[in-house]
Amino acid sequence: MPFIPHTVEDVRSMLSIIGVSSIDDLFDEVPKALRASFLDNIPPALSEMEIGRIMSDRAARDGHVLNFIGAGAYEHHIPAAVWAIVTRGEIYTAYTPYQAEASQGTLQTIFEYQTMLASLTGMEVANASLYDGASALAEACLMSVRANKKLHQSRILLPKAVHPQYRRCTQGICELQKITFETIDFDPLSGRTSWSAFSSAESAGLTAVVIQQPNFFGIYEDVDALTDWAHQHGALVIAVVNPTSLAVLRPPGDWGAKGADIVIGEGQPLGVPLSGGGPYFGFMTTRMEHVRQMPGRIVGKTVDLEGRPGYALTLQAREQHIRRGKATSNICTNQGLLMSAATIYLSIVGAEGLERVANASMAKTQMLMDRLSAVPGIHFPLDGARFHEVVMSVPVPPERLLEQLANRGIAGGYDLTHDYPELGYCLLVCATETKTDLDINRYVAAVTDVLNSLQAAGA
Amino acid sequence: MPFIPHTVEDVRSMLSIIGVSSIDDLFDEVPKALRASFLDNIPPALSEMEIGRIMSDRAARDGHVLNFIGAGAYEHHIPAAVWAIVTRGEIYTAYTPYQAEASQGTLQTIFEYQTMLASLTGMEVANASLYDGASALAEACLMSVRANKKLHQSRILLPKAVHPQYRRCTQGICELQKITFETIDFDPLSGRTSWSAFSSAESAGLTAVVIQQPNFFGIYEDVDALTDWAHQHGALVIAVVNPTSLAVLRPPGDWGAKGADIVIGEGQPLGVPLSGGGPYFGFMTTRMEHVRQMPGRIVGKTVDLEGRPGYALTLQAREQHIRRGKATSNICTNQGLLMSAATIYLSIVGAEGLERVANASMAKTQMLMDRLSAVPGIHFPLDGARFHEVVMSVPVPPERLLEQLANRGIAGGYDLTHDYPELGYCLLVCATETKTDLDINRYVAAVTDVLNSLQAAGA
Amino acid sequence: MNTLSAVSRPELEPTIFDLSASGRRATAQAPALANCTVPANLRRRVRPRLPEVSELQALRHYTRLSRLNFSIDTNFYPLGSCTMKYNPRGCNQYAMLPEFLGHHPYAHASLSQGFLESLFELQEMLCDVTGMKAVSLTPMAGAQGEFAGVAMIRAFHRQRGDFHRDEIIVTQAAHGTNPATASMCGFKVVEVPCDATGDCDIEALKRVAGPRTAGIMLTNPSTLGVFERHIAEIRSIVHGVGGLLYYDGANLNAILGIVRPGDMGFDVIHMNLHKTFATPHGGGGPGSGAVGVAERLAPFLPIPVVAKSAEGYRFLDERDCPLSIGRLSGFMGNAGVLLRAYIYIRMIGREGLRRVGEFATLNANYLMARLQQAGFQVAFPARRATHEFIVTLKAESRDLGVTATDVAKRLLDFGYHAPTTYFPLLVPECLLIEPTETESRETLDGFAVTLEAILNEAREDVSRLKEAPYTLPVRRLDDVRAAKQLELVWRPDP
Amino acid sequence: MNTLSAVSRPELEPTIFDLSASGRRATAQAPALANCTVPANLRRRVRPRLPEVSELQALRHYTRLSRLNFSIDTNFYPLGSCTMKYNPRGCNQYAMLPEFLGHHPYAHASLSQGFLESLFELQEMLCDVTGMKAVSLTPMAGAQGEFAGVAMIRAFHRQRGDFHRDEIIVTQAAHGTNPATASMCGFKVVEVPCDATGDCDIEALKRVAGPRTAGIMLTNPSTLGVFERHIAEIRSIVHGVGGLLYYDGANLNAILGIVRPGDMGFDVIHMNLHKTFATPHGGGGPGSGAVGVAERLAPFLPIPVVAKSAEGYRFLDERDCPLSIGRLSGFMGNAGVLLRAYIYIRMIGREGLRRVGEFATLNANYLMARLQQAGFQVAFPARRATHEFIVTLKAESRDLGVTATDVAKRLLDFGYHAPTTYFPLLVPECLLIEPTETESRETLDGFAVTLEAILNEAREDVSRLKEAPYTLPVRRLDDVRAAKQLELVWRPDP
Ligand SMILES: Cc1ncc(COP(=O)(O)O)c(C=O)c1O
Ligand SMILES: Cc1ncc(COP(=O)(O)O)c(C=O)c1O
Repeated sequence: MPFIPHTVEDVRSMLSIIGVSSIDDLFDEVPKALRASFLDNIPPALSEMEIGRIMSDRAARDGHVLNFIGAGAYEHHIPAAVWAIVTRGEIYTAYTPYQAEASQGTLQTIFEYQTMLASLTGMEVANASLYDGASALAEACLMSVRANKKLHQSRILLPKAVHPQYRRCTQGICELQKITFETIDFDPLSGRTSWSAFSSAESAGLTAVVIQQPNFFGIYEDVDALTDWAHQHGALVIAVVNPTSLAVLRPPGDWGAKGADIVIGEGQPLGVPLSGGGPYFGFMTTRMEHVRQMPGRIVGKTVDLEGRPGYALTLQAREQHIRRGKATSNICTNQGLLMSAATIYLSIVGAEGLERVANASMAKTQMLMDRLSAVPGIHFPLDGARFHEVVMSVPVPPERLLEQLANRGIAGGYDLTHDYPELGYCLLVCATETKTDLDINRYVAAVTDVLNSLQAAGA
Repeated sequence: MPFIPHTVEDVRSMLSIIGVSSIDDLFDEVPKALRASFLDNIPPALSEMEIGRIMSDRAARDGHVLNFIGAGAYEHHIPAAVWAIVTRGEIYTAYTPYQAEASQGTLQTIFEYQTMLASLTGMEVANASLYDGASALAEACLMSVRANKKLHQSRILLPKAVHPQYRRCTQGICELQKITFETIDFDPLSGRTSWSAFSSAESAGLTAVVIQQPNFFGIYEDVDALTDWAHQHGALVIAVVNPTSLAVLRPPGDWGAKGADIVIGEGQPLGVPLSGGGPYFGFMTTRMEHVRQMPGRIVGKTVDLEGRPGYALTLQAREQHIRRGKATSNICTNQGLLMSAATIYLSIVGAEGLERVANASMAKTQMLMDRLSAVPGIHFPLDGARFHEVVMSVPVPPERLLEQLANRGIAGGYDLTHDYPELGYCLLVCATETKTDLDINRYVAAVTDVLNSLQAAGA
Repeated sequence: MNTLSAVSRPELEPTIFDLSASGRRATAQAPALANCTVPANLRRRVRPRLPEVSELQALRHYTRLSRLNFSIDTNFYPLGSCTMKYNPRGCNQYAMLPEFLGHHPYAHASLSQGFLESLFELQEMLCDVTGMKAVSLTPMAGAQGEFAGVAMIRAFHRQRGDFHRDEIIVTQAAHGTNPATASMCGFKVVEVPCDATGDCDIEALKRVAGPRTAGIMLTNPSTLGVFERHIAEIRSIVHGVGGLLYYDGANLNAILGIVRPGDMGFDVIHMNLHKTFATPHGGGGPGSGAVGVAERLAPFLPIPVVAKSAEGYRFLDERDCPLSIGRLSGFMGNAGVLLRAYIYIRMIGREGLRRVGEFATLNANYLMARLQQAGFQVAFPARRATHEFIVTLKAESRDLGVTATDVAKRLLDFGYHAPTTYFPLLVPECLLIEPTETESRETLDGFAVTLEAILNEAREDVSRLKEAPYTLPVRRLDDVRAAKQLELVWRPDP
Repeated sequence: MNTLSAVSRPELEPTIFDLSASGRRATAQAPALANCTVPANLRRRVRPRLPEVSELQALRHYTRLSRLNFSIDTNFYPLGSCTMKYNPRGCNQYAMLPEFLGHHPYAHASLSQGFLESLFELQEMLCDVTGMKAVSLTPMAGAQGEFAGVAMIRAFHRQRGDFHRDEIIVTQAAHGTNPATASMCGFKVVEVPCDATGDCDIEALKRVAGPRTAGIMLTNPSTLGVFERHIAEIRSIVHGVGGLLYYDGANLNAILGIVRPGDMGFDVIHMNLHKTFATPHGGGGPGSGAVGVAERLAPFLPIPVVAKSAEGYRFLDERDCPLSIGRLSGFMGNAGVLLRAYIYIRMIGREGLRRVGEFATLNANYLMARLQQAGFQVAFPARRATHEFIVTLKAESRDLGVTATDVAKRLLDFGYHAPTTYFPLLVPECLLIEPTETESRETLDGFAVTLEAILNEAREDVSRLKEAPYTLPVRRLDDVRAAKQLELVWRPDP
């Protein structure tokens, strides 16, 4: 019996101590009529070897892909030490640190994480993680409504240059609480959120504005102007940021005159593998004044009865297990393991290492652009300054290009035609520090080749 | 500076406490003339990411191979838990348990290992590992000379059916101590060590005989007769065994009337990956009467000053750090990590699991033989009963077949022509429990295909 | 420091910031230098406070920190409602194959067939296990699964033009996430009490159920550690008024292979894959809260969902599922967790699933019997335990002044993680004990003996418990101070 | 058990056999049943005593056991002569890629190019690092490297028809493996003393060197923690009598990038890759004792060696190397260890190698200075420390009755692994301290402060040290009993 340690003799004597004659008797309170449990579609057990072989074959089928997609999930090098540590049983198989005295490892790690994230974003406090970047934006919007109570209706400006899935996810979640979102267009030349659209939005009764920096196109927003405008109109500023970029970009705490109010983002770039979309983690930081409105676990430093320092979950009165229907959020299980990975990642790379990762990624994306510029039919329509991602216009439907690149083992970019039909045939492409000169050449050559053959076929 | 934590300020103040002005001054006792240290062929440092990429590319180049080679190193499934545990820092980065109180983990593991190996081989005591199976045979031969002191010259019978590299390694090592080895031929029909050659060997003044079970061809030797003959002539019996096979085979402790005297083998099948040839580990067990002649670390149970049980290295007077030139062996660093892996492997699979591994491997090899029998030109010349390996005769030079199979991603077997030219064109082939029905079909189809094309080309 | 005293408890570990030294750069991790091309006005001026430590310092620090935790791999961890069972290492190893780790969520479907096939099969298997018609794997924890479920209930009513249902019923024993979720979805929460045997108070339910009822959220077995016997009646009451039944799958482990939520009449459910399907809890997460629905709710499932066609597997998105409640995450939920759950189910197989329910129940009933024999009072002595059960220290609290916290903390001294305390809220001084099926009888015996001894200790000298734990890196921590004098980030000594 | 006392030290862990229960089979590891086809007369009759435990029990047991160890990853580990430095995790990760792990040593060369290329480059790099002409990677630890080296010396003389050289000279400070190896190779061991400054006694050497001298085995820096200044003279004496110089590379870390054994005139050397090149020590191994030789010894190198040609890389075997001393292992030595060493060298690169020597030396000299200031007596106060140095407690032993063992055991209480004690044998009550380059100044300071405090403690009450350690799972163990009442395997209670 895989994983079940009972011997026949154990079962016999346990049943006799309970005072029943079979395991089945233990289910005598379950109405007979309900006991069906056909599990016909579940295959019989495989040994670890057998399922391991299946998974290895499937992994090999998907292959080692040369990846140039970003769009919110970024391939960065992860120091081997990170996952060697977080897969230690004491981290991997513990749970939420309810018993503080038996969980100082997890708790201190969270405390260190809170410190790092607060500093990285230029804010004062952080929580212990949310599910991911997209759902963190939803939580931030809900939080802004609680923090900006003066209003009885809730309106939030949500620029179109914010990650489309973040917008979908946030609208879906917040809509149930009657928050209305207003879309703000971007400037088609620069790719920046349009200042005229933004500043001409109805400003009365605004709860919050969302600013993503760099935005979904990898373009830097004019965060100071946007932040100041929002604050002038009584709105809170919710910043959506890429944590790697904060090694080189002014942190949201420094935006405009007063700084952003709530900062969230996808933590994945900090030591979390792409892994098909998750598990990642969302981070959230804010100012001390809003801490009681923040969702999620928070760890505080305290002392034990001998006066020794220690750590414990705190401000639990915000949370569902105490406040139930009135909690700041329903979140319970979060993304602790990934938060631990990020903490270790940041400890190992440090501020200078993170800066190098950011700069190298920018340089590699620039190199990619420079080389692709020579390919007939390719251009880069948005001219705003950018981080490590770029919108690339192609002469064929992106799907056809991507399919052909996939046949060559290349994940070629994110197809923008569904989310931004107004851009025409465009892809979002990203090169991080993981890409070598040769990788970039291979990409450029493959694109050239595919375009030639598609055009030849079309001609 | 990778891995060196010193800041500029650290260096300055450390030098001043030492009382020198530069690090270079610390080398002022090294004759100037010798200080050259051109390291021109060492490339500049790479980041972990860069070397990681190089290694990943090289690994991918070698590819996921379908392996049918055994010949002393066997592909078995390794439960994931095994290496998840042994790569824990506390095991991976500790050293020989010189400070017993700070090494109870390693020491108790060795004690458990000694118990398991002694029981598996039917002996009374085990050491904490030797380098590998081949060098363990050399150590066993040297040990037999110490244990069988009555003789002033040392002669050992070494059947030809013993692994050829074991024989080479053993002869090379022992020759320096003037041990002579006499080869005993095998019976060309059965593949067993020839009883007539064995029993007609010069029996006077024999130190020991070596018996490998199953032998290099995978064939079972008549261990009882060989053992009894050796004992009748005052020789010790050194058994060379595959530990997996001992789940189903009579252990050396039960061979003949008195059982073998020293048992060694390659521990790799017990949870150690193939890994290009190492690190593996050699095991050695013996009877209590010979324990003081045994090389290598040994752990004993004892008590602390409160009477609590604990474990410590013992019988150290046998070892080089005490006995120096008169030690039982020069071994110091052994193969501890692999010994730990084996202990965990045996704990997880248990006696029944190991039995299943053995039986499934035998069945898979039989299946392979059955299917290959239908391929024209292929036959199996040796008819002795076998474990999970078989000598296969092929109609072309094995090297040419193996090369073609390699092109198809198959490691097709061990070429016997160099070690056993008398066998003609023969390969040694092995299928363990890891091989599926489809794998075996793929092998058979590939062999068929290659033979057809080679013969067509030859015709 | 001139003299030393023996260290009698594990040393405290300094923070990573205490280990930091300005200018230390001891990793092989930084890529080659490149110029910063950020426009001057956007450029960061002061470096963030990140540690400057060597790789060894970081590794050693977090390794040592990890050792301050209790975990399944090191301790019996009978934390009720959390299903802290063995997390097979094979699941981790094969979910972390380099190709899976490197897989971008937006990679072309032709590069994702191995990944998608596994997720598709997991969807199918979860349907079968639960008796539901369709499953979406995207919710990232139980609470998000609840959100998806309640959002689907809402969408279902609205789609039928029924806009008046603004109440969700929960029982008194409900987990906090249930009412919190209902609120997040814009519903009013209506609580119904439980009766003395732990079942739902049917009369009370009848009183509150009505045209405003959007649905009811139930855990069955409930968080009281008993099987809700009136489930058929509840179903007909709620369905009768037009409401839907939501199943909180946190306790699915108890009934795996025994009875299916779909067969009990639930319309929508979530599962905690990190509980029932043994994916690791990671010190607080990640989890997965896959949702399953009956036929009529299938159109509303959150996306992405994996579909299979002649061309292979692919994600369905908003274009395929116009009625979907939409997305709950940026990508595909906790995909790596899903692989682990998939591997786990394949490894235990059909027979194994049933055994989970059986042996989880056996272990709980056995431990309950042992503790009753030892003089402990259980909350529902007339009932069977499910996979968990409740001990109440009401009498001990009254007679000796000992609290559930005291017992919990004292247990830690003996290497046992404490059961869940103070949940469910309606049982005073409770310990919710869930041994899980992967623990041996010997472990349960050791735990029972220890609990008994702690009770004896309390009878002799209750102060011994009040100050526990004694053997951990810290003694009892001051929670009140933590909340009052908020210290949420590290600061250098002034 | 009725009452409990607080556990003040970590619990002892039972043996795996104590956890075993007959008939327990709780793994997903066994392949499908197949018939046993072993002939009846050869078939095993009684199952071996292997544990019958669940996977969780095994995992938990060995996880808990591991926590009873000190290790680099958890503790400062200044074990002299062992170079316990950081083992970069990247080396492990990339050496354990699935393709490398699955690689059979006898796979066709065309399936092995990635593996062989790495080994070939490692050979080349080690030549450069040591100044030797050719390298073989096959020896599996330092001692086996020594064996290979001395066997080559022997083969060299014999090949020239010189059969009379039957002596190997070693210094008094030599590691035990040196004389043990010389004996194993059939040589007589001749010991020469060291002078008061730690160098070899040149006059004594001149007396013993002669026509019977096959060679001399030296460690430089020596195990006394000093650089052998007479190396040029030793070389000319030994070469003068026709002997060869063997370099024991255990201390290579000290001089990496500073001075090369080849340039010092050594003819044959071994390296401990697990020391100098940071592969893990694994609780006792595996290591690697790669050997390097001068031109004239190249034909004798042990096989296999990797060669490069136009067709790619391949192993050379007996057919290619007829004069080789042969094989020392069944396959390719500790191949996986070699990959780790290769990755390590690539990661620190040319500059990094030099820094290893520099900072290992800086750390040792700094710690020596600190301890001298604290009142400790070092063995060679007039000399520079190399990468390690010796503290002698001769005075303390005489005055206070405290031994090196007492101090070592007391250090454990404060979380420091002890230095090497009682080696080298010629310094009384010695502690051989090797901090390595990967430890921070702060760690060295903490260690120095603690050692000083222990010395103070000894002055106040020596019995405190005599009974140390206090805080580990066991108190001081009885070694004598271990050797007298041999209990080498577990037995069930009668
Ligand atoms: C009964 C019950 N419902 C819901 C949840 C919420 O699940 P999660 O923590 O995965 O969000 C829990 C988790 O502890 C629970 O025990
Ligand atoms: C000086 C010296 N020489 C030789 C050796 C032997 O090396 P190994 O343990 O790798 O066999 C050691 C190891 O401790 C050593 O310190």
